[in-house]
Amino acid sequence: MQVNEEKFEPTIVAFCCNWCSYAGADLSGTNRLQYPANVKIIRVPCSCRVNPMFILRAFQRGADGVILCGCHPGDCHYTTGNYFTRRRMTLLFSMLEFLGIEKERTRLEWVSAAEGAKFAATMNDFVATVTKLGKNRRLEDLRCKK
Amino acid sequence: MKKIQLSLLPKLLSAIAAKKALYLPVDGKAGADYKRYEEGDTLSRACRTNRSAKDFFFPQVEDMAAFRVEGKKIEIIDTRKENEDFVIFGVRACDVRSFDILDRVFLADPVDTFYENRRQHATVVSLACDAPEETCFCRQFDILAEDPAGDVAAWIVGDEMYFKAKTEKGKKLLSSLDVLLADGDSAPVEKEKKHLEAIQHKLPISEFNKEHFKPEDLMEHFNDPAWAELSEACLGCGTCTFVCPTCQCFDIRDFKTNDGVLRYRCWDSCMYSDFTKMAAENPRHTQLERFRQRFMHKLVYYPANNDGIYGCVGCGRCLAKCPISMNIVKVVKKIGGKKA
Amino acid sequence: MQRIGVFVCWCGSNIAATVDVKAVAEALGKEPGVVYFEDYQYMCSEEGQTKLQNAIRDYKLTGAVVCSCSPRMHEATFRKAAAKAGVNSFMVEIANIREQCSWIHKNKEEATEKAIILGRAAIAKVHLNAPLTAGESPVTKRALVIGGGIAGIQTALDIADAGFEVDIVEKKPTIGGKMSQIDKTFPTLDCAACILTPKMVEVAQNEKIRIFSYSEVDKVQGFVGNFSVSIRRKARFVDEVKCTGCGLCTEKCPQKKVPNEFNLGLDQRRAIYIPFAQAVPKVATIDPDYCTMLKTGKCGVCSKICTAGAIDYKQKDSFIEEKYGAIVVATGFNPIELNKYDEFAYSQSPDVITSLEFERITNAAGPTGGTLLRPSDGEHPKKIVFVQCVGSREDGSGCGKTYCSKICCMYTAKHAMLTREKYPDTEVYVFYIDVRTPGKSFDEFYRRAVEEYGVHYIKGMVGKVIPQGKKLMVRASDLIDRKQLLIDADLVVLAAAIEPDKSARPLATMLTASMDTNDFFTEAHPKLRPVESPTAGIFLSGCCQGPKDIPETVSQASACAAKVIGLLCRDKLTGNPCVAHSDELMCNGCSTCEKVCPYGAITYQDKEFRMPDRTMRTRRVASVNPAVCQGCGACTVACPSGAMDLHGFSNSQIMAEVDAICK
Amino acid sequence: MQKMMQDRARELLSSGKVDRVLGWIEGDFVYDVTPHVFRENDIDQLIYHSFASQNLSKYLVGETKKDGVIAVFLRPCDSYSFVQLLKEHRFDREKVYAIAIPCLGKVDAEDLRAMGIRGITGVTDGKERIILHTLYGDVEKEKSEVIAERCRKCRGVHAPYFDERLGEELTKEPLTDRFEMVEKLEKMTAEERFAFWQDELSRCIRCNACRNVCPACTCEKCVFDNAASGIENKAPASSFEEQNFHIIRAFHVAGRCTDCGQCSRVCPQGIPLHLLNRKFIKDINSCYGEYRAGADLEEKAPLNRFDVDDCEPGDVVGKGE
Repeated sequence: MQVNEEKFEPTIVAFCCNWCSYAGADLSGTNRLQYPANVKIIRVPCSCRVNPMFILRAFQRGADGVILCGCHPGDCHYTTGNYFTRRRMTLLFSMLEFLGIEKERTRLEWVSAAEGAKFAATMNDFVATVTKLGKNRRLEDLRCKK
Repeated sequence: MKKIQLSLLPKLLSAIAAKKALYLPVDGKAGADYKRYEEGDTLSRACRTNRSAKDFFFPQVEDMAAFRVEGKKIEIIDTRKENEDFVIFGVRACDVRSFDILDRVFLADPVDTFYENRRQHATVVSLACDAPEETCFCRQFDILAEDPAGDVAAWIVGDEMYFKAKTEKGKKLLSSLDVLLADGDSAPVEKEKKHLEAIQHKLPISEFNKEHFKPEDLMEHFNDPAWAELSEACLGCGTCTFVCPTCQCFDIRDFKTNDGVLRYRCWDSCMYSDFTKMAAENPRHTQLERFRQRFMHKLVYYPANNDGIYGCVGCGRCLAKCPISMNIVKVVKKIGGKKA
Repeated sequence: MQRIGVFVCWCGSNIAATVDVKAVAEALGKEPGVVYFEDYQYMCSEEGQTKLQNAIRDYKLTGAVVCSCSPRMHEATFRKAAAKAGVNSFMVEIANIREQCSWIHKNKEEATEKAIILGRAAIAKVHLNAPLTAGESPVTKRALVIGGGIAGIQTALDIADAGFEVDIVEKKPTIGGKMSQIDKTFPTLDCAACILTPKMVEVAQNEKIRIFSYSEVDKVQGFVGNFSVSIRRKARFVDEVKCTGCGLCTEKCPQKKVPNEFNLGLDQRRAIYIPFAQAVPKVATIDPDYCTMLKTGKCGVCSKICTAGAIDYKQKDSFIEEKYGAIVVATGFNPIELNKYDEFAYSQSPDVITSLEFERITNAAGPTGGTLLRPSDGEHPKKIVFVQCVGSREDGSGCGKTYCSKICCMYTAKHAMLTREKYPDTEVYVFYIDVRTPGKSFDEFYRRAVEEYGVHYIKGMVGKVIPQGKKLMVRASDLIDRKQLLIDADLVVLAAAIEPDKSARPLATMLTASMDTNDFFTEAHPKLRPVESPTAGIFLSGCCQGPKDIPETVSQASACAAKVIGLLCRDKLTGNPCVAHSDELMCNGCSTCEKVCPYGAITYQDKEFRMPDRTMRTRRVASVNPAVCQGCGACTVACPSGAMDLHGFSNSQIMAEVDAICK
Repeated sequence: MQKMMQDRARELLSSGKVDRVLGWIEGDFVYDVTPHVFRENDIDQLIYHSFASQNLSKYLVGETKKDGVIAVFLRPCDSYSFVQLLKEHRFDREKVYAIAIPCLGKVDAEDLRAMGIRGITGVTDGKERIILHTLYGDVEKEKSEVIAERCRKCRGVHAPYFDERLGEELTKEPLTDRFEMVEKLEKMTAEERFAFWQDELSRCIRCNACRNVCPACTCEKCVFDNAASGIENKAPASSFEEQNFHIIRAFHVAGRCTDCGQCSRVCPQGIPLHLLNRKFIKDINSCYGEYRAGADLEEKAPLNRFDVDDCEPGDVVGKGE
């Protein structure tokens, strides 16, 4: 068999809450901790701002994995936001899985402002997982690439 | 008249499919639906498919053009694909009539070239109805379920299937299948027609006062207080319009792709509150107005503009599918019934 | 259509070394709506900001994208600059191409490509941005200090000195905190009481300061400048106004067997008590857990002897509602519980004590009158082993803390030194992992302990303490001499790790202030805003934010006061305009959003609407109080109709970013 | 029962206690039932039998905007929708007189047609058995054979917020475990599940019947009809749009869905949409404790509350396989 395929480079969208995870991402930058360029971060005030719509939208537009990062439970800048996030995403991810979408494509992680290393490690792991999984075929919208 | 043993029908279907794209109703999980023929598919004997056959000429979604934006440049891309020739096999009389009704809309000036293109590529093989549902009422619109129109009409009589070409296209199709078809006598078909007609007469929906939907009565019907009662339970969904073989409203929409815009059209429903947004909003504010529009269109406006031909073919899909069982028969009885 | 300018910062070589800034600028210049692009060495410099401002004027920009460091760094800088040039602050977006691009990628091509995508996302967002104006709210010119230790005292005094009213809420019957329990302070060895009590008196006498001792914060509502707090004044069964603090009751009370918490249970007090002689307020308190009168209704001795008639057995908890502009958290610390440290035999032998207990034993006002005596038999210990880092600097798998408690090295040196000074015949061993002495005169202090006072410092951990008769057999390893040691000690002193007070966690929830995993309050910025909580209007003083010694606590307390004064000086506060808002035409009035709002910012009202069919209809719709809303966005997702959206982070803006990234 | 309902309705109307009565009316066929607002003149036409399938509670949203009081008949399942709507302030309780009625389980004509029972002209209901009168003679069936999927899990218990009860409460044991199919799907591989749903959802024609009939879907304007929402969409223009519509719809009613099953009943394409809702219900029950939407007027919905030690998505996702 001919090995002509270029290495698959997944598109990863990371939603990060402004107070913890975005700061954590900044810290991993400050500490020069590497993670793949596939990850593009969108800053939201709180993880609870992330509407399931956004996650589906990302998949529609060609994302291969979507990760949502927020403050650790109990540490939410807005006190309770991430608790709601946790319930919402538990249900959403479970539903996506129920529809046959690979469960590895979605992830919820708690990353504090101090966890630059965890942020980088999480992203490295997530990118590796999604890369192994290959292109998102089940939730993409073919019209987007026209 | 041509015929073939039913046992050889698969062969015939394969032969058609070898030359052209072939579509036929096939029984599925939730009733019959048209699908592209694959080896092994068998023709459904159901008298009604879930979706009507209008999809072949007026699909629910159809790309019209695309715009590619690169930097500050915009390029227009023709997304039209010339359609391949195709055959629809086993269309019932009601659906065949719906093509005429759609033609009068889409082929009138200005011609809808997307529709025209599909029409030109299609050969319609119709099939006489041997087991109508109690909700069927095509006869009320002078449609002969026992003798359907189309390019080729077909009958199943005993273990044989008979074909009669009704147009040039039809003749061409039959002659291309000559090897498989035997010559048939028209007598069994005529006898079958009589039999099928008798069944039609037994159908329950018969008192149908459609004659009263005359153009001159337009205002009277429009202002009929009964619309309020008829529409009170309407949920405003689009089921009736989407399963209807003659509903032809569409919306043209732009989809933002990753590098521009894809312009497509899709079915719309006059039952929707966001239908036809004139000057930002739907001029028909209430469900009553929207409900009335749909039936006035089918029963009054359309015939007024189309030589008295009604915009309903009596297929009965709306009777079976409406979530609240409101339908054109109830409307005709209530609105038209008064005149009688 | 917006007219957008794109500015790509090199950040010296921080960005430019791994991102081809010119290529980024050019690529983004091609995006629809972008009318100007530029790259520059330091966009945040005066010159860089001028470039932004000039471009706004010259090219009539309506929005700008700055590709630079994190928005957490300079978003405010660029927004302010843009505002000065006449473009609304919120029309500026930052593409973070330093922390989230150039610093984490090595491949220039890859990093450049990512920078372009991040830039595109920011441009896509700006296209949908709308100018936002912040609302204004008044400031209540009063501060609340929670905690009356040295941190709270200092902060309160400084705020009061600036002319603002301050209330201190202290859960104990007296202010003073941990410092009041300490004997001497390092590195100067001056007496803690001598420097603390005058401050306590000062607080008591300051007209601007009210002390709510034996009280707790019960409920906090509102937001920066406008907090309204309910304070629970626990029933002390003594009228604070009437009580003269004569102390007669505390001597006559027949219930003598109450562990004295001020002396850490090393001796006993009465059921009615004044924690210590210099307590402020000097008012007696009845301990309801021990008072015979309160428990059985039979006694009433204190009431009989109190000439002031201050005793009130029927007193109940009362509540005070007060408004504040700022809240200072100064909840302090506690040594950790050592029950789980069986290897040190803390719960087995009374002669294994904590350092704080050691402080009380050596304190002149303590249970032993300041003479160093063993708790078990009251004899002079001849051999004392100090163990450092008990529960500190652990790997996280055990019951201890991962952090360094910071003060133990110094106070252990102090204890060792003082012991050797007062009792030269006592042998003193100190086991340590490292000795950490950064701080003015700290290392000198430690060296004196070793060099002048002959304290035996041994690098190594104590493995086990075994009580054996009157002795405590201390098994330890000496890591430098690489040998096992067995010391027959008379007293073992454990430098227990310190942790935030347990009351801090529920308080943090009430204040909506964030905490780290160790329950220390987090700062708004660890370096640049160390005395503020990320929650506006909440300030941090002392050990609630992290372990600190007294000098550091006091300086932080004053810094905190300066921040509070800065806030209280203002007559009006400009709010954050990135708040939720409800599209009333879409709103169902279903009350879902209200249920997820942590601030109670959403209310409902019935409003008349003109419907499309020209009829009027009364509908229940949500409305958001922009002064209360903090902009988390929980409501926007809870709302099924999409009526609720967030300014600055709208659904369409976020989806535009998603689109741009996934292109 | 029908007679009782007619009599009581007539009484309420003539006493002036109510101005209108919301019930069901029959059309050309026995299964051709439409919700209808009755007044004194047509109350004789009120019917109640195995084909009276529509959930009436949603109509209260519109009906209470009119003047006067309306009486409504609530079957057990409707009573939960009723409470859920009330909880969300979607109708004016003052203008409603709620009458709880028992239900023996409903039968769908489409199901019967699929069983080969055609030309139905009448029905005689019994508790255990049902007789269907057809053009081709009577067909007698065990109720459990023909009862609609949505009725199989019914316990016959009303949510206790009605004004009066007519007839006796008919509590019963559910015929099936309602999560059986959900569990079956969960046990499949992701590929199989994907294939299953592709097959189902690809039939969707986005007629919005499921949404418009849903008593939880009462938004002033649905996000899918609202251009400003960014996800407005009118057609299943791609497989993503089909999935998106149904996921978002199910999510929006998660914790609010009373499992009345109307969505699957009305789907002209026979898509088992209730499975999506039941998946959410199952997850909610197992993660956050048993919760029944519409059972209680005060209890906070599972997505509007939380526990600090809630499970993480990883504790749930992927556990089915």
